[in-house]
Amino acid sequence: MPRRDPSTPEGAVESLRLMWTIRRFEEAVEELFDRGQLHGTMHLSIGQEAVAEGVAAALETGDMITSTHRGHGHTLAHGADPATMLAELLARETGYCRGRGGSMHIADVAGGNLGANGIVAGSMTIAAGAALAERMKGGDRVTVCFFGDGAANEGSFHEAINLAAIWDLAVVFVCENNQYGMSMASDKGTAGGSVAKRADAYGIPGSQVDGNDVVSVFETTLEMVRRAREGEGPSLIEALTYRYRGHSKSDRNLYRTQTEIDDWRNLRDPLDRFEGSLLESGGVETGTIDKIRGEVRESIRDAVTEAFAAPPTTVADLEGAAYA
Amino acid sequence: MPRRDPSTPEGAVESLRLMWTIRRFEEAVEELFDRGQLHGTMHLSIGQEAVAEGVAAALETGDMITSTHRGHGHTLAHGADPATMLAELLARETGYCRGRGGSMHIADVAGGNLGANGIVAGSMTIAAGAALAERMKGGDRVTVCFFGDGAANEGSFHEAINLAAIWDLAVVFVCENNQYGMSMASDKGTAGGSVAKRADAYGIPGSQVDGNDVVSVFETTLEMVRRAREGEGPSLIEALTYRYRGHSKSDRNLYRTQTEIDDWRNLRDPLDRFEGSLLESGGVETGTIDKIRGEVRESIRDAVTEAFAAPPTTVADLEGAAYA
Amino acid sequence: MPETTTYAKALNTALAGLLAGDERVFLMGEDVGVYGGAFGVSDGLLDRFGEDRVRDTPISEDAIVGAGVGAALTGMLPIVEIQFSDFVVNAMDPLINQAAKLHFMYGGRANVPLVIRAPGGGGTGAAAQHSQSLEAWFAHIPGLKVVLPATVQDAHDLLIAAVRDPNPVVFLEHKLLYKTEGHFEATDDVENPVAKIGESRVIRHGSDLTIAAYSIMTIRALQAAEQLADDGIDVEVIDLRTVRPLDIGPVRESVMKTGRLVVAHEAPIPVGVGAEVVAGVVESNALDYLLAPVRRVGAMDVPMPYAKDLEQAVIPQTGDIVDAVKEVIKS
Amino acid sequence: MPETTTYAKALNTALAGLLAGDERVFLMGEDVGVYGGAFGVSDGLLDRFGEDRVRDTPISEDAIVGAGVGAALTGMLPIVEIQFSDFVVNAMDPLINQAAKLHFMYGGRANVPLVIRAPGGGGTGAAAQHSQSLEAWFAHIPGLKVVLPATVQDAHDLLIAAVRDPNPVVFLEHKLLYKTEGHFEATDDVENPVAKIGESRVIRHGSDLTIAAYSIMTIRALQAAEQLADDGIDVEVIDLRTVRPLDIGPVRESVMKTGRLVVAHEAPIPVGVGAEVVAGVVESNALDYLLAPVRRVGAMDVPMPYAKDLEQAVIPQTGDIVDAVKEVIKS
Ligand SMILES: Cc1ncc(C[n+]2csc(CCOP(=O)(O)OP(=O)(O)O)c2C)c(N)n1
Ligand SMILES: Cc1ncc(C[n+]2csc(CCOP(=O)(O)OP(=O)(O)O)c2C)c(N)n1
Ligand SMILES: [Mg+2]
Ligand SMILES: [Mg+2]
Repeated sequence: MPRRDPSTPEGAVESLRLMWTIRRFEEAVEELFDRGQLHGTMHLSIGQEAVAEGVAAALETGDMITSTHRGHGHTLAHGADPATMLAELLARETGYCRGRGGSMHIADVAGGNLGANGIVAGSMTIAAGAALAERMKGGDRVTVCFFGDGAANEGSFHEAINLAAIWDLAVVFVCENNQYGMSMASDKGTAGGSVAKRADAYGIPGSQVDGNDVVSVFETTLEMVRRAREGEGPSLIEALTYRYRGHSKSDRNLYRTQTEIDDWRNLRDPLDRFEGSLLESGGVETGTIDKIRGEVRESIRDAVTEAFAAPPTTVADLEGAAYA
Repeated sequence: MPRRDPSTPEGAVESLRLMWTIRRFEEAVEELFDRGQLHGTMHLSIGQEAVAEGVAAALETGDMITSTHRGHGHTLAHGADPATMLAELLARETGYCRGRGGSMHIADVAGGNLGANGIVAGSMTIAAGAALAERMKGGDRVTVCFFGDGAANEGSFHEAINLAAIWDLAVVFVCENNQYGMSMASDKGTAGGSVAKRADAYGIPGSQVDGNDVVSVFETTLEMVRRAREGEGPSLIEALTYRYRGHSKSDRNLYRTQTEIDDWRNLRDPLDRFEGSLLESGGVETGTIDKIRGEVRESIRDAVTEAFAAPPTTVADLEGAAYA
Repeated sequence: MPETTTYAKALNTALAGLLAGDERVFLMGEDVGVYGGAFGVSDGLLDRFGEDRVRDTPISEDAIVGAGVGAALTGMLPIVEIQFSDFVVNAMDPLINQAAKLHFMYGGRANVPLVIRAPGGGGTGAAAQHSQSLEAWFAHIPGLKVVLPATVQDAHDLLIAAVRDPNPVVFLEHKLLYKTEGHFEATDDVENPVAKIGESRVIRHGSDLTIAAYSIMTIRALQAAEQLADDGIDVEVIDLRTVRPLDIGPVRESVMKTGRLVVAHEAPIPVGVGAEVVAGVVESNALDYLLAPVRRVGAMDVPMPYAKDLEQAVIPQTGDIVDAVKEVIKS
Repeated sequence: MPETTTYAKALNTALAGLLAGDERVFLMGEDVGVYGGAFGVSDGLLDRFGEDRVRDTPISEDAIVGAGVGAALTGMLPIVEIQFSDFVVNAMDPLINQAAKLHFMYGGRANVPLVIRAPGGGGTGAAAQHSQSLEAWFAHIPGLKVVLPATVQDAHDLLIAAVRDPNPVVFLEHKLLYKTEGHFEATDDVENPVAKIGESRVIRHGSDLTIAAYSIMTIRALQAAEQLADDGIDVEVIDLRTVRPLDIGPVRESVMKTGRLVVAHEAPIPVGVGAEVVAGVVESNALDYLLAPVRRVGAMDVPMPYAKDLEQAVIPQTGDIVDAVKEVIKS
């Protein structure tokens, strides 16, 4: 049984809440960054919420994920606490990594989140290993490996998928194709023109889905997760979506047009579309949506407050901390 | 115009001579090793002669190759001098690498052989770079990149082919599928069951050919080389063949049966088959074949003698030799 | 030409000069084109030299460096940018097993005139996978040269020298230096480098103690020297500039004068370049002149943390050099 | 149990014990199954423990090590074999950017109890890409432990300790040691290792000079010590055994007794472990006891050549240690 089913009214409410949580969380992070209250760098997933939620909704508690540098959405959808995440970003002792990891390394291994990763494609082989361990332990937990379109050209992509395929490991590889790897257009850098099609090379199913439609992401993932759980092996999903913000804060957006950004935002926004279809189908009412929006706004505001109130990291026990 | 055309009587004689040269060269190396006159390790290509020759015959002078740890055949077919190769193996100053490289590193960069490589898949990105350089220099030389079936599971395979494909580089990637990567059966380690099929992932042509049929290797290569030379981009050829000898001298052949080895040797040997078809078609006479065999035997014997007579390497100028 | 510029612009000028002056030179890497490189070093070069010679690549470090090796082997002078030096780990085969070894392995009959440029170091809050200083690795490998300019002028001059060198050169730029300003004179002659790879340089004379450093730690060492001067401690500072080959002579000579040595780098201490400098001194007669145990200043022995205060604690700062010097002077 | 066995068999026994004693342990690598490993270390284990736990992999070093990281992170105790340590270059991301950093990066809330076993070193005529000694790299990285056993007993005992360690351990075996015979006692208790990672050991007492070494150079150092004894030179030999963490204490103490130091390893000298040992000594008061400049013995600064005589010239031999000792004694 999946965690929630966005194609049902009850599930839709939960999924919508999570998607708004991601959006508001990212906006909060952006604001904190702009105000100089966050340091380092940051990679926002605004516009990509339907991928994170569509995939995570299809998992069961205990299932594992590996994530990327652009991992806030995956992490939240997988069940992370926004305040604990913000505590990490604000370098608090109470953060997921005690302020040592930051945005690119948020993890909760005990909770099945094996971690965001600052290395493009760096978590793909780790996902295969987690699935191998699960198999050896006789468990049926599935591992979802998120990666970007740019990551599909790293050698690790190839080695990880080949390994998972020959051993029929329970991994669902989810490519979040947001059209660009930094400034490189996906179709310029990726020979063959499709990440999903690369699945054929490994004899595993590959599907391209509309990554801005949470229900279709969910449905495809659900089936791929079922296969994996039943021992039918890995699969590859390519979810087409778009990143509204720059790659990171240093991005001047010279490689794309404002029109392109506006078109995605105005015509294909995953939240707009999901709300639109819910209203249209009558599954959810305007009031409910407004309520969710309001609650999320508040909960993120609270999370920020909570994170700020948490104790800062201390250098006291740094020495020797490289070792268990 | 290719170097020689094994489908014509004149070309066939040349190709047959080269194939015998490879076979006899390898046998000589094996004997030297068994007698303790060669040290290190060695990877023999006995049984795979049709791939080396079928490919090299389709090249023009000036075209480049990169090779593998099992590279004697490629090197000879590309025009190397057996005596100079043997001098390398016998650690003579006159060897291709002055005795510093040995079997796994024979190269002749000026002559278009960019080198054997001890790293599985290690030359695949180098081949892409050579083709890129050629393009930038405005030349039309083609680069052939030999690699093994085992190499197809290295990340470099993926990155190199993707790069060559997006940039339409003039590389022909030739997978010599001899059924095993050391003890790992190709179909066990290679998801999807076919290296050639992986070409689709990159939107380039992939073909599987009978690697023990020199003419069919030649014909496919010729077309792929033409494409590459005319700017139509890279391609992937998978030539199915078989390694008679162990992977290297430490191999106890525990991962395959003697019957399997015998079947390949007795029923599909590339030299037997080529000679058989030449005799059948009447293109070449028994006498000619006998003559070639005799001449090759003698020429390899001479090469061994010449190599033994060459001056040994000296340690004199080692210091500082890491730098140009 | 302005009389001062930034480290990043000096590199940009050097790149432009090299691209303009030699058709064999090209720049290749992730986002080096329209993006101008993650740190803006190649800003504007795409417009001037076109997509072929300022070449955006997919995210494929192994292929980028490997292609650089192939191109260098066949007559080009590629400059490959790795976006953060941490990602060179994805290209260690072409760099270590190929580039560094081919000249030797092929009996001296081929060269690999490849330059790998990569930003290293911490201080930007980018955490453990984006902040490393890996020069010790490269400096360990015969066949490579390893350059770490500290000044604006050196960034320019040594990059030209690196491209002109017939060997593979790893050229490590420090992220925090990109925006530093300094005296700058450009050269039009990119064929005859004014700087030489493998020359360390005394950049401050002093009599009480020798500090050897490179990259950003050279700057911090100079700052420490100023502070120490106020306390009456007269420090000599040597900028190593290249860590392979390492020009140890000036360090030995300096120690023979001062009798005391501190080596400073941002990388962790164990088996770092600091160890090499120390060993290079005490395996010579300079040992006899040492009046006190040497000290190495380097990162705390942990991966780079994200939190700013932790990061500052891990990265050796000017104050850490000051402290180390005082300890050595005292002992 | 026999009283002597070979280094390879001792490793095999340790592996068998670990596999038998703990379900979480598994071995994975290229040709570790029916082939028994390129050097026969896993001979017979497939038959005993099956394909799942003695797991042949495709030629995908990045994935093998990365999968090891993922499995270790989620509760297994993987032992990954890399066929030659030179190929670890293909797996540097999972090893360096992941395994070594995760525990710290995740705030101490996860462990990566992964062991990477790999044969290193030269002397087999396998040339530049199959003969390297790369321990200096790993020893530079916080988060890793690095073990290089010299003896048959240590090979066994330290492998068990490595698998029991909650951190990633790089375990480097020397190819030429595999067939060496030595005293051996197996243990059935694979949960309580008798050896400790991070302990160097005085293996020969002497008063004139200290040699610190590890792996095969420990054996050569002992041989050198015997030869030197004939010349009346009484050498103390320390086997470092682990180069990260490096147990420098015994070396300092020894130098304070002998006043002279030679460090020997097979890797090239620049920025090698030898530099670390030297620095570790002279940044302590042991400096005051040094009667002569130290000497490092290491490979000639070139890639490994193929030709036997060249290879022998490049690899430091017993005679090179003898010469170095005599020079230090003279000076
Ligand atoms: C191995 C590696 N190479 C390069 C980078 C720098 N980098 C970080 S994110 C990124 C783009 C990634 O593109 P994609 O995989 O499509 O993910 P997206 O950012 O679009 O979510 C790059 C080049 C990195 N972090 N790791
Ligand atoms: C990166 C790397 N991994 C492993 C090896 C060890 N090794 C050498 S050849 C070989 C098998 C290669 O198989 P394949 O590519 O099919 O070539 P073949 O030997 O069959 O010609 C292996 C595992 C290596 N040399 N390099
Ligand atoms: Mg993307
Ligand atoms: Mg093969």
